[in-house]
This record gives sequence, structure tokens and C-alpha cells, in this order.
Amino acid sequence: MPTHQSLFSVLESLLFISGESLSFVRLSKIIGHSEEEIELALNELSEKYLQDETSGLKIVLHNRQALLTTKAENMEKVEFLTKSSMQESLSKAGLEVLSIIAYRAPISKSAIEAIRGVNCNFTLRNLLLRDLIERQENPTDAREYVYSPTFRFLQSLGLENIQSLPDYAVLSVDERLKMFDESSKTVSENEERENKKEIKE
Amino acid sequence: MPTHQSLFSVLESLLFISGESLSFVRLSKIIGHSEEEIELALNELSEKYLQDETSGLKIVLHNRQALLTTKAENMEKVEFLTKSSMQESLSKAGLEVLSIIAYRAPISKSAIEAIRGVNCNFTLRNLLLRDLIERQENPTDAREYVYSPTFRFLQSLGLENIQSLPDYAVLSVDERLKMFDESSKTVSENEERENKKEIKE
Amino acid sequence: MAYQIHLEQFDGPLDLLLSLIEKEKMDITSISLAKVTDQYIGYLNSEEVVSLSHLSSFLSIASRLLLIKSRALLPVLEFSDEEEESMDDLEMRLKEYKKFREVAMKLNLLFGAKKMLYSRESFSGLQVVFYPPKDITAEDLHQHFSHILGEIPLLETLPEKELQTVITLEEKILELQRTLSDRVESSFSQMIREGADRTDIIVSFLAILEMVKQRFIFVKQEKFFSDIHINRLIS
Repeated sequence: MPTHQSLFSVLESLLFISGESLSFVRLSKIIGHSEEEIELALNELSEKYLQDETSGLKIVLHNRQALLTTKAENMEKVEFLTKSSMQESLSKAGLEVLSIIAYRAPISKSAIEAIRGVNCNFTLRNLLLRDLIERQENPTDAREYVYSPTFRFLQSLGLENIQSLPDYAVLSVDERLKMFDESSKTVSENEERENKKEIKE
Repeated sequence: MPTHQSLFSVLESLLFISGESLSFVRLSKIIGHSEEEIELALNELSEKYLQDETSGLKIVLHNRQALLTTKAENMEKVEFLTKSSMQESLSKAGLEVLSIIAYRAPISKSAIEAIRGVNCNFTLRNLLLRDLIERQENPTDAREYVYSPTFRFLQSLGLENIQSLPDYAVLSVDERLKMFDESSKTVSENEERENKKEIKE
Repeated sequence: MAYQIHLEQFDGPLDLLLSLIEKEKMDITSISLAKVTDQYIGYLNSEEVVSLSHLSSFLSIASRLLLIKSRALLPVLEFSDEEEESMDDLEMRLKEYKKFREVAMKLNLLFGAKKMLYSRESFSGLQVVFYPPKDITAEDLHQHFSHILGEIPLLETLPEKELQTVITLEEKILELQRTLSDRVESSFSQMIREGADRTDIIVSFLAILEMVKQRFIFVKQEKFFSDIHINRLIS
């Protein structure tokens, strides 16, 4: 169980990482303090943010739940940041990920990354926020999502469905994609294979 | 333009919302302060989090970009919430290639292979997928990429900047290049002096 | 084989070389390199596995080691500047590699220290707004996807002819002993297989030097670059 000081620290870390509101009950279970202690600490933390003019965060308490968010007076700058992230025409990475999702939908993050060879957390996030792609739970693996282009996006391209993408029938089942069919596992297997291959005489 | 106090507040709000790292340049444009002022303020903010034991936040600075993260000591609770346990166990080859990139970035594949004496295509690919390294086009040779460590790499090790790596000052210097460095030093020293001047003004 | 090395899988020739030197508790010098040359070459032909794609790197280091060894055995031998440079370079590279191999272990400890700093999901909590990029067409997606397909690395397969059998010093010596037990005389040119590569030639030459040292044979050469005649010493 954390000390009094580190209780605040843990609360801040948890609220920071969560992105959505967390109930007192849940926080109490994770941290190991009583709900009352959590509530008291959240009130104190909230007061601390309020008093500290150098802080840009605030806590919203509602329905025995807590949400960490930005202070109202910084709204303008925050909106400027989100808008400027959107207005930039799609980056090369954005176009690549979008094209992979278009031709291979529904596809998991690990499969996209295996094909591109690089991590693409941020790019996916950006495409989701712009409503160009959507995600559903993966029917075969509950731990991850699968991604597809949104209908609105296809419409904006003048397409009825993904099958009307140029060369869809050929490209969506290209031979070269076979090695990625079982997610990114293949890559580390290849690395192993590369190291284990024997000298043949 | 925000006052001195609210500069910290705005920085905190922006880093909070962005999630990803934000470059000093971009922050400077959004906030309307010079890059040097942004850099100074980020350093102060970073120090503030470090000193405040009730704070659960930390700033990682890398490549003239800043990222807001949780503190290392709260890792366990955070992982309990996100249910994501990051096990980063790497192969021996992976660790070696990663070390070379961390200390010598930006570095090309051929330069990495020259140090290790063996090719490392799949190892590089694996590190890219794990988001521990990233690649950019080589400014001096368009045919190849150069590799650098990512924020994720620093985050995984719990480091707030690349200089905190063990023996960074010694290992980041290629002894064989020392002779060339001697001649170029004069230039960068002048540059540094110039930068310092600007900050003071 | 005269020596036994049962070491773990090696990630490349420098890793192997460094391990051999460290096993002998020696510093990285031309002397230690000459000393472990046989073990190094033995490893290539041992039952340990060397990956196909790494084989050429192992061989390139092997030829440098053989140069170093022949310099140690025959101090009077003269080498070209290029050869001298490649020998010094190996020493330097090994020292450089050693630093990274050591720091890699330190990083491994840091990874294990469980100090992960977590960041937030970007723009988390914000409302999704339909915001299609300007001037993007179905053809753009087609082009990008085709480009990605073209970039997919295929497993490297080396053609058969690039595969080489490395002959160890021991094998060469045994071969020469066999030849000489049938006949009393042989020559360097007979000893070298048809189409032998540089490594094979150097190994053969080293085998001769080794056997001269062991007083098993004596050699004669009429003039520079002429064939070397090998005769068995009858004890």
C-alpha cells in the first residue's frame, strides 16, 4: 500500500494513463486504499491543481468517478494542437497504413506492422480520430482490435465498397503477403531461422 | 503570449493531450514563445515533477522533442490498469544492434554491420516493429536509411534522456573518427556559444 | 579434432573471435589473434551451426586471421600495405565491437529493471470528427499498397555455388600426410585443389609451415613464385 505522498503520485499516474474516467471503487482496488481515502486524496489533488497556476491539469469528479483533463484556460491552445494535427495532409506513413487497411481489411495492428516493418500506434490513432478507419474487437483474439476503412471514407473516394479499389482482386491476396498471415510472429521466426541455418556442404 | 506561470500550464496541457512527443519547434509555434524559452521551461517543468514526490508524471526529452509519461515507480499499478505487461526480452543480436544505434545514432545499416561484422536485416526489422528504433532517410545517401533510438526505447529503460545511458559520453564517440572531430570541434563550439548567448537575451 | 570448443551460438564472426580470446584470458593483440586462428577456423567446420547468411562474414574474417597467423609464423614474410592495414583493422574493429557487446549486457539489465515510463494514448478522450485528407484518391491507395508489396523483403537465399567448405589446418595436414605416405614427394601446386580459393591456398600454405615446424617435411623452392617441392623427412 502506497504512503500518503506516493498515493497522490499513483493516482496522478493512473488518471493520466487512463484517458477515461475511473471509478473510486476501481482506483481503490488497484491502489489498495479504501474508497474514502481515495476520495479524500482526489479532492486534495484536485485542490492542488487548482491552486497551482503552473499546472495545466484539472480533475473532474462526477458520480464517484474521476477524470483527468486539461484546464479550461488552455482550451484554445489545445484545440489549435488537435486541429493542426488533423489539417496536415496525410503523411506517407498515414497513406501507407490506410492503404494496407483498405486492401487487407479487417486487419490487426500486429499484421499491419508486420507488413510495413515499423510500429504504427500513432498513425492508427490519427486515422481513427479522423474517422477514416474504425476498429472492432478481433473475433479470433480478444486482446486486439481489427481495423477497416470507414464507409464514409470509401464514399469520399467515390467507392461503393473496398472491392472497387483498383486491382483489389489481385493485390488483396498477393503471394508476398502470405508470410504475414499469421501476424508478426513470422518475423522473429525468420530471425531465428536466419541464425540457425546450418552450413550445407 | 502566455505569462511565465501560464507557460508551464499550457505546456502541461499540450503534452497531456498529445500523448505522443511534441517537438520544441511545434510547441514554440503553438504557444508563441521562442524555442529556447520552450526548452528552458521544459527543463524546469521536468525538474518540478522530479522534486515533487506527490507528482506521478515525468518528462522525457529526446531529439528536441518532449514526451509526458508516468513515473517509473508507478509502473506496477499502471500495468495493472492497462493490463499491458511490456516484456522486452531481446535476443543477444537485438541487444547489440540496439546498443550500437543508441550510442551512435543516427547510424546506417552498413555502419552497424561494420561494427558487428555480420548482417542484421531481420534484427533491425524486429527492433523497428517493437518501436525501439526508428529510421529516416539518410541525408547524405538516399539509397539507405539511418537508424535512431525512439522515445519508446528511453521509456522502456526508464531514462529521461539519451545522455543517461551508461557510459554515454565515452561510447558515443567513435575513436576512429576522433581525428576528424578535432577539426570540426571549433565550429560546433562556436555554434554552442552562439546558442547560449541567445538564451540569455 | 585436437581442441574442443563447445560455446553457445555466435552472433557473427567478431562475437566468436572475441569469445575465443576471452576464453584464453588474453587481450586483443595480433599475438592472441594468431593464437586463436585454428580454433576459429575449426569452429566453422565443426558441428556448431553457422547461419548461411552469416557464412561469408565468417569467411572474410577467417582470411584476415590466416594472414595474421602467417605473419606470426613467418616474421620475414613481407605483406602489402593493404594486407597490413586489414590486419590492424581487425584488431581495432574487435576492440570497438567489444565495447558494444559489453554495454549490450548493461542495457539488458536496465530492460529487466522494470522502470517502464508509460505515455498516454494520443488525443485520448477527444471526439472523433470525419476529416478526410484533401486530394486523396483510390489510385493513391493503390500506388502506396503496390509500393509496400514491392518492399517486402524476401528470405535471402544464397545460390549453391557461394557455399564453401572450409578446410581446417588439421585436415590439410592430414591430407598432406596421406599424400606423402604414398609418395615421398609432393608439391604445393598438387596440394591445392583445382579451383581452390584464397582461403584454401592460405590454409594449405599454413599446413606446410606447420609441418616444417613439426619436422615432418622439408621444402624446396627453386626461385621466387616457382612451385614449392615438399619432401617427407624420413626419421
